[in-house]
Amino acid sequence: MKLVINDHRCKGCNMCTKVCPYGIFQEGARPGARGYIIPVLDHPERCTNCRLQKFYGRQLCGMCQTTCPDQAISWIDEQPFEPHKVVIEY
Amino acid sequence: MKLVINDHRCKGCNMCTKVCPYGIFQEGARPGARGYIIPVLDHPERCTNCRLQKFYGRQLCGMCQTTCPDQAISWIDEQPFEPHKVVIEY
Amino acid sequence: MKTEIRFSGLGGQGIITAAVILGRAAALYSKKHVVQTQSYGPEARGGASASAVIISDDPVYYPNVTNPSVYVIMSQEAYNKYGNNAPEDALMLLDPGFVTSRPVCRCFEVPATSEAKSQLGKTVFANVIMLGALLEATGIVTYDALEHAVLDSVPKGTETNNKRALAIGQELVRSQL
Amino acid sequence: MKTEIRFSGLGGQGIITAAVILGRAAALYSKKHVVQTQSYGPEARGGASASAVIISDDPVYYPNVTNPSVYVIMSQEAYNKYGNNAPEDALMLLDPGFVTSRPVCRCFEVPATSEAKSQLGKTVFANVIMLGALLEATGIVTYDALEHAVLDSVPKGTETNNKRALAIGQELVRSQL
Amino acid sequence: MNLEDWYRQDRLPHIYCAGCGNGTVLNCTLRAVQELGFRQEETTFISGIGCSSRASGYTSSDSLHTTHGRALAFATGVKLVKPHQHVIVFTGDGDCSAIGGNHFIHACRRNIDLTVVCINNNIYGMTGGQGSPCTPYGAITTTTPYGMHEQPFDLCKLAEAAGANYVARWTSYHVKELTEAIRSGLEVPGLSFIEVMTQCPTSFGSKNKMRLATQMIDMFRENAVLKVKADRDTAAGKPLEPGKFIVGEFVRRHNPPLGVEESK
Amino acid sequence: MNLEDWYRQDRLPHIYCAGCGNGTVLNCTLRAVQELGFRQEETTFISGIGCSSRASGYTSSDSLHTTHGRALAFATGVKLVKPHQHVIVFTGDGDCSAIGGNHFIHACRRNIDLTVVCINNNIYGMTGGQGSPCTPYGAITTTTPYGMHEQPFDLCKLAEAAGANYVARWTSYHVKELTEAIRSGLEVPGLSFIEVMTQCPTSFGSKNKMRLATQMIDMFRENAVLKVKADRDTAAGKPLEPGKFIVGEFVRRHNPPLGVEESK
Amino acid sequence: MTEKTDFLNGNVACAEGAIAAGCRFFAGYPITPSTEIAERMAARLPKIGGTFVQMEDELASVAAIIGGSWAGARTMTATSGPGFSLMMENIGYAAMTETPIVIINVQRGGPSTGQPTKAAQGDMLQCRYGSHGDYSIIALSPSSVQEMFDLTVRAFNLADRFRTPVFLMADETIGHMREKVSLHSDVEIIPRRELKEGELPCAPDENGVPGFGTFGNGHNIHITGLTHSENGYPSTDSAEVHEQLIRRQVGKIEDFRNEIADVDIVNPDAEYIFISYGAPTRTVRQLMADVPETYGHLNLRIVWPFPDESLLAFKNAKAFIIPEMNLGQIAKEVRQYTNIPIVIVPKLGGALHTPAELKKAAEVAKTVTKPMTEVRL
Amino acid sequence: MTEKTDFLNGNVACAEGAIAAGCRFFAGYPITPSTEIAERMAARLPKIGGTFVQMEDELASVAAIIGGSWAGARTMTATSGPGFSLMMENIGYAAMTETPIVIINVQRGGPSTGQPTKAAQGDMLQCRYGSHGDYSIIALSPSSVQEMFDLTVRAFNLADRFRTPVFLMADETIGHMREKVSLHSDVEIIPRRELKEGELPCAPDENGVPGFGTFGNGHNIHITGLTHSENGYPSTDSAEVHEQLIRRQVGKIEDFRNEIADVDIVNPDAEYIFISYGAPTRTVRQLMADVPETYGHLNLRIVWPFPDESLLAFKNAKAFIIPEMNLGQIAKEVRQYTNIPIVIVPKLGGALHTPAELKKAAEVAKTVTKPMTEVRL
Ligand SMILES: Cc1ncc(C[n+]2csc(CCOP(=O)(O)OP(=O)(O)O)c2C)c(N)n1
Ligand SMILES: Cc1ncc(C[n+]2csc(CCOP(=O)(O)OP(=O)(O)O)c2C)c(N)n1
Ligand code: SF4
Ligand code: SF4
Ligand code: SF4
Ligand code: SF4
Ligand code: SF4
Ligand code: SF4
Ligand SMILES: [Mg+2]
Ligand SMILES: [Mg+2]
Repeated sequence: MKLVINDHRCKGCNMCTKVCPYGIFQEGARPGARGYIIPVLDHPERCTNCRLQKFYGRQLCGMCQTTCPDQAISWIDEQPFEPHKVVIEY
Repeated sequence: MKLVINDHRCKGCNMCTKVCPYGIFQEGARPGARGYIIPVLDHPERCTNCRLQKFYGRQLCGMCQTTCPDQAISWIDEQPFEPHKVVIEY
Repeated sequence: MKTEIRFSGLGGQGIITAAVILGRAAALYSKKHVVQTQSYGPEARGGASASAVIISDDPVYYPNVTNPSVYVIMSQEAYNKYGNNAPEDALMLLDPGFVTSRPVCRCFEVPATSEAKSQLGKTVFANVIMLGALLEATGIVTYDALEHAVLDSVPKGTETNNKRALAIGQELVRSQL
Repeated sequence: MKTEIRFSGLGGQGIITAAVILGRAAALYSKKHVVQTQSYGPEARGGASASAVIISDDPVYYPNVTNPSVYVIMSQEAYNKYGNNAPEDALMLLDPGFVTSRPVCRCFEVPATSEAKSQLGKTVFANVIMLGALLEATGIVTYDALEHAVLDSVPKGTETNNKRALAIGQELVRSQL
Repeated sequence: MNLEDWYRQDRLPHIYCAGCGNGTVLNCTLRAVQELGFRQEETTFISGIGCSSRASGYTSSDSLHTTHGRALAFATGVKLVKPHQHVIVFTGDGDCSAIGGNHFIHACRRNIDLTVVCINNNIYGMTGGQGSPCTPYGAITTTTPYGMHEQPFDLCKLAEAAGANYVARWTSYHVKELTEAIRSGLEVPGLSFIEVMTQCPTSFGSKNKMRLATQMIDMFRENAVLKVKADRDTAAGKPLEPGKFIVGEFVRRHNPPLGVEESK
Repeated sequence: MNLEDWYRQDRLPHIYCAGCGNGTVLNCTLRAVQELGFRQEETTFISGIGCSSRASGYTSSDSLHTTHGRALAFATGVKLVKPHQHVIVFTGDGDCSAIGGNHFIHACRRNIDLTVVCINNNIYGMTGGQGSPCTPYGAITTTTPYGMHEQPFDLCKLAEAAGANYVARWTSYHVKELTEAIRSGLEVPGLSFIEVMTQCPTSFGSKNKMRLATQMIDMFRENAVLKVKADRDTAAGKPLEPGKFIVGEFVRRHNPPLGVEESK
Repeated sequence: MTEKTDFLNGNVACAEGAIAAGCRFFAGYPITPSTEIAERMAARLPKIGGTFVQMEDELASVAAIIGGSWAGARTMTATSGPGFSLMMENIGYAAMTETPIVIINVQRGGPSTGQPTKAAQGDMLQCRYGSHGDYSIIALSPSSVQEMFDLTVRAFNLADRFRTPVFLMADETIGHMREKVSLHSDVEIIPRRELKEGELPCAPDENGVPGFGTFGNGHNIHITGLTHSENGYPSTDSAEVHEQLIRRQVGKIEDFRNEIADVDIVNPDAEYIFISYGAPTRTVRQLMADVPETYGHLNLRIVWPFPDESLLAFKNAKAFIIPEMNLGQIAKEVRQYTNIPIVIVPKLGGALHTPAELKKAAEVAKTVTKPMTEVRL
Repeated sequence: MTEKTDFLNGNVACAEGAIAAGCRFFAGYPITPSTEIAERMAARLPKIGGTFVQMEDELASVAAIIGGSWAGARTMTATSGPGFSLMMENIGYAAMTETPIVIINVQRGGPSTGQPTKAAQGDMLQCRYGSHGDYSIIALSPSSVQEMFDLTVRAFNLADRFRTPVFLMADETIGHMREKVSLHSDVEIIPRRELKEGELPCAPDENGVPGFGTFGNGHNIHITGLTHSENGYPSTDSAEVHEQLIRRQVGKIEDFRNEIADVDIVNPDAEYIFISYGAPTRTVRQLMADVPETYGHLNLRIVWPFPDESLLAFKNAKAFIIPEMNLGQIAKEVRQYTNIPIVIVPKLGGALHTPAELKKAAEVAKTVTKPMTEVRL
């Protein structure tokens, strides 16, 4: 599972940076598509949900998602192997 | 002082018969001017107010008057000698 | 043929009920055209009560009573308001226990309240006694129609007394005919 | 002579304030006829913001802007909505920090927000920088009139910075003339 | 000023039914006003619509008989413009707590310096006896022919929760205590709410086996439990018996009021 | 049904300002509904007018966005006609307790089986930041430029005094507890009132030195005192410090409800 | 056809009509002279699986019946002047959300608390224009106890057919008088059309009326009083969406005004024509019975939308004489459609016009030339 | 004369006008697009010895200003459509008790919540007829920021002179736009006439207006919304008392309609005459400036009571063209007084009519013959 922020929804309120027990959300610096400054993710693989959701078959923490006022946080399935794929662009 | 019931106001509710500590008001039997059955007074001179109001210069009981929903109870000055006048009609 | 009847008295005497029963008798059991109306007034809570019934062979459009030919009066106040102006050719039934004046028109004294109390034990039957009297005095509906309407309208268990009340009323008038 | 000026951008950039200040400068300190209007919308709380000022020698009756000849644009969204259709003979001032598109008409790039931040320490002065730029580019009111209006409108203690902001704006345009 | 001068004598007798308790509450209110020595031109009575609300038409001073439920909002305007004025509001259980419930809780919240005399007869008297928000569970009215199946308000609890500075309940039987409570209400700055359980023999009593006003008074006497006693009982774990209700002074506090001269 | 199916995805993103707590409350509510396994066609969201009341437009099931303050009256009609329906009402502090105060106390009195989520941001957000009946004493708003000088309501106390079966208060910081409370509210028959202290950075925070939503969340975290702790303190004679407020479950009782299937 | 006759007052007949029409939810707040309707519903509904609720005020009453309507019931409330005034905001909401509801107004003397126990027709324009913004409604006017029953049934059918609030604008006279009435139990029911699968909740059909998405039927619809597009979502910024929505909502009623019409036309060849509705109709009829063949009569059972084409039936009309228990409210509407002189015959205070007064008005009518002339009785 | 010019929006100018007129009590409830009036009053009144109170709703707001008026202050509230609808009952009460109050309605798109931030004129008939029963009121309509100030002052004077609720029927356009405005501080004040010793509180003077018995001045008066006799006491059973009371209350305004009138008549000899009020007046004026001498123009600063005689100024009129931001509400009133064809030019959705659209309407006007013709833009 992979934690993602939908940058068409996120309004940069930084509420997620407050509530994640692992400090995975960090205040961002650059405006996204709609002009809001979107947080950046710091080692999201530490997230309980990312690690264990599949394993336990249910959501395990979700504080960020429940708190996010803009319904911008979710988890997507990681493509098999995708994380390992290295794309070299010239 | 003399206790009187204004029979243009009294609607015969008999509340006064409930509240007078001396039982001075008694349920009446005959309709008055407006068709309501008006209480009759039994020895009103027992009334604290009748006896002592003048003496103390203020109202002393007044339960009946305060209770009477129709503002029908009051005290009037007795005409001097009037109670003693005997009119003989032929 | 069109007859206008005015009922009046005090709240609690069953004035409106009497008018409704008569209206019902005429409308449902005599195939007449009937309109019953009554006056309301917040200014007189539990005070005066009045109602009117128009009974006609033709449709009754204009519902207001203009010159009643029959009056049923159960209080002096009501007499002062309505009975005083009754024309000479009218008919009046009044309860002499409450009304002391007497009209210029034909008049039956129907001591409905005291008779109700003495013969039936309760003054609530006074209005039905009045209806019995009215029936006898006017024949405006049939006895059956009126009885039907009375029985439609009164609480269960009081049927016998109400029928007796009708009879008492009839008798009170019959004796004066 | 009648000039229509449209200000647009995001909520919080001081778009409306800028328009009001310009309107004030023209109405009170330049004896022009002025109408300032703005769009409201519950659908976009804290979102888009737009305002228009009509400055004329004659009374302005019809208050809606029909074809503005001057545009001040401070967000890409606003550019898409208003700037895109600016005619060739219009004049546009835009903040290149927010707007990436460029119009067909004459255009000054006024990096008001970044200059406000870098030179005055706070982005809140961006709108007054834009006003300075507008003044330089159009001369629609006198400097004195605009300064008066700015000083009328800003919080006590910020006068110096606001005057500097005006000057910065003027300079940003002057350097492009 | 004499007590009788506080009545609009040219309007008496009033329109109330025989035995209606409204007249008694009127007496107690005017007695309190008279005892405090208010001047007529300093005193304003305001009411909504209902039998109880007709009371303002029988008091001799400026009076405003308003729309149903809104008396407290009108009174707020009067008081805020003329903070000197003693403003007394007559209202009924329907007027105060059905249609007027919002103004009621807001007047309490603002703690505006008004004295509210709420005549609670558990019914809409004026319209002929429909259920009110204070009609007891199970009681018969013309709109609850099978018995009221909603819970009634405890108006004093509401007034307290909403913020009133003075809250008391008495009945039309407790004329002395009631007069005293209205007096206290007039003296305490901020909103004073005095609920009076009152008999409506015509619309409530007649449907609930108390045709006579005197029966209703007996009922009040029997069912009213003094607050001190009720508190003792509660402490002892004894709950209030069904049908009984508590009378007495519930709240007397000094939260900041609105509309008093100083606060202007 | 998945959680995301409870959102009207074609209406997102919503109109709320950046950092507005309304979105968080929406999350908690839909999570509670989803956890209980309600079916969409059995569930109805109803709201009044205000930013908070826009929430009903983002829930995917039948929803009624009504007039300002009246949501509970509309909901009463829906529930009485279809007692099977789970009816959830979104409302704001203004909607619920200013213009809607009467419907609020009456819904509590009737104890009608609705779940009310009241988003209390201490302000009228939608109209741009005027004072509400819940604006704290002294706070600056556009209609209290010199500081609010009326007392605020304690909505939970009002709900309790008026008769609600379930009453709780949490904040938009307490998302787990809030979700749990809404769940309980949906489970308890009768009226459930859940007050959520929520940040409105735009209209309240900006005027009261909390421009950032995160500052407001910090404030909630610091000032919210758990009921158990507050009760302990009270018992020990320690009053609540100024600025603090109590969170937790205040009432859970089983008075007869209205509008549940059995009572029909 | 099962039929029961009874001798009832108009208010009770109205309640019986509602029940016959399938009304199973009534929310109300007592007020003279309409209270008997609520009282009858309180007694009857629980026995037949319906629900009666007494609300905290009239605002809540309308709100509750709108909610009840979306939950699928035929719903109704009843009130009089002061309560009617309080309903105005939510009436506008019902119009904007196209919610079928029936509201009975038994009119009494206004303005304000006025004359609580006297008849009047002073709320006719309020009924049409009392809420803010442009909208349209349907209003009926009964002139007999039987019509209190029949027109109440009709009101429900019109409400469902046109998805609109429908008003029965009665008055104290008709509400309180008793007459014989047939209580048909198998009245015609024209139910609302349920939203079809795939149909947008606010998109019109060929009559301009959208399908009704009853709550609980899985439509997942959002209903709002804000300007909304055909999918039901708020869309408050677009002038086009607003104009189109309001034009459609007004048009769905106004364009059908002569279909909706329900009038009696008597003596269409006459020169002096009475136009009346409600209680004054009775006096006009009395006069027509007393002096037959003299006057024409247009009786309106539906007042709003005004059936303008019915005026054309009177080819020889020299004047329209309009007795109303108000200062001439419907006369203003008649004026919109004709240049023929209008004689207004207002009567206030609660008493009906008498036949003699109408005769006098007819005499005045013979002399008028101005567009509008008032007869002072 | 002290004078201060400022560059303000219409709402703020309105608040300043109220203060200049001596208004010292404002009770209100926020609603877009009128809120700035309340906000300005909240900031200003406490500084000058006045009182601002935010009430729990709009019903309470009107109630409070009526109470405040009886306590002797000039009082005002401000609202928009939905709030206006909620005020209807107490507006009727103010009419019936002849209480001078000023109500500002900054109109937005209706019905219901509709378009909260868009301009409209949809509440004009509601303003006249929105409460139950027959009554009359005065309504003004500003078309500039200066008029928001000036007409607010005027509203207070009319309210006191006629003892009636007076409405300033503005709209979002005028309320929110900014223009230069002169804030005269010494405006003319026409105060209410205090009840004289011995005068009955509800007995009319020669103008039909009773003296005002300010509370606290020892008049000992009783004020009620029930039908009342000249001594102020309820008298709800008498048809005569009611008819006389209502006729007088309506007459004291309607009989003075052409005295109250406040209009601009431009090009009275023209054949095609625009009639307008509020925001559309601006477009008409723009058109008249663009093509001078072409059309006539009747601008109404006071809409109710309708100044019918001003129509007579246009001797050559072939058609009246009436652009309104509603479906033709005032056009209906114009129709009452003329047989000259009327062209209705409705526009909904918040945008103003453009000069081009009005020109188009004027072209249509040249072809019309029917009493009423609508131009669809
Ligand atoms: C808006 C409005 N709705 C309804 C009424 C009818 N109405 C008059 S008095 C009343 C109830 C009064 O009850 P309460 O306040 O308890 O007074 P009571 O007559 O019992 O003393 C009602 C519903 C009204 N006058 N106005
Ligand atoms: C009858 C009426 N009055 C006023 C308004 C304007 N109005 C809309 S929302 C609102 C306040 C909302 O406050 P709250 O319920 O606290 O919601 P928030 O926006 O703070 O979430 C007001 C006054 C309205 N829509 N209708
Ligand atoms: S909480 Fe949501 S909206 Fe806020 S910054 Fe984080 S992802 Fe963005
Ligand atoms: S689910 Fe929990 S651990 Fe994972 S990112 Fe969100 S808050 Fe952090
Ligand atoms: S209490 Fe008054 S009204 Fe009642 S019976 Fe006694 S005197 Fe008469
Ligand atoms: S004053 Fe007291 S003692 Fe005298 S009659 Fe009245 S109740 Fe009895
Ligand atoms: S109906 Fe009841 S409250 Fe009204 S006057 Fe009669 S007894 Fe009193
Ligand atoms: S104004 Fe306040 S409540 Fe409304 S959306 Fe913005 S932050 Fe939220
Ligand atoms: Mg009561
Ligand atoms: Mg809020």
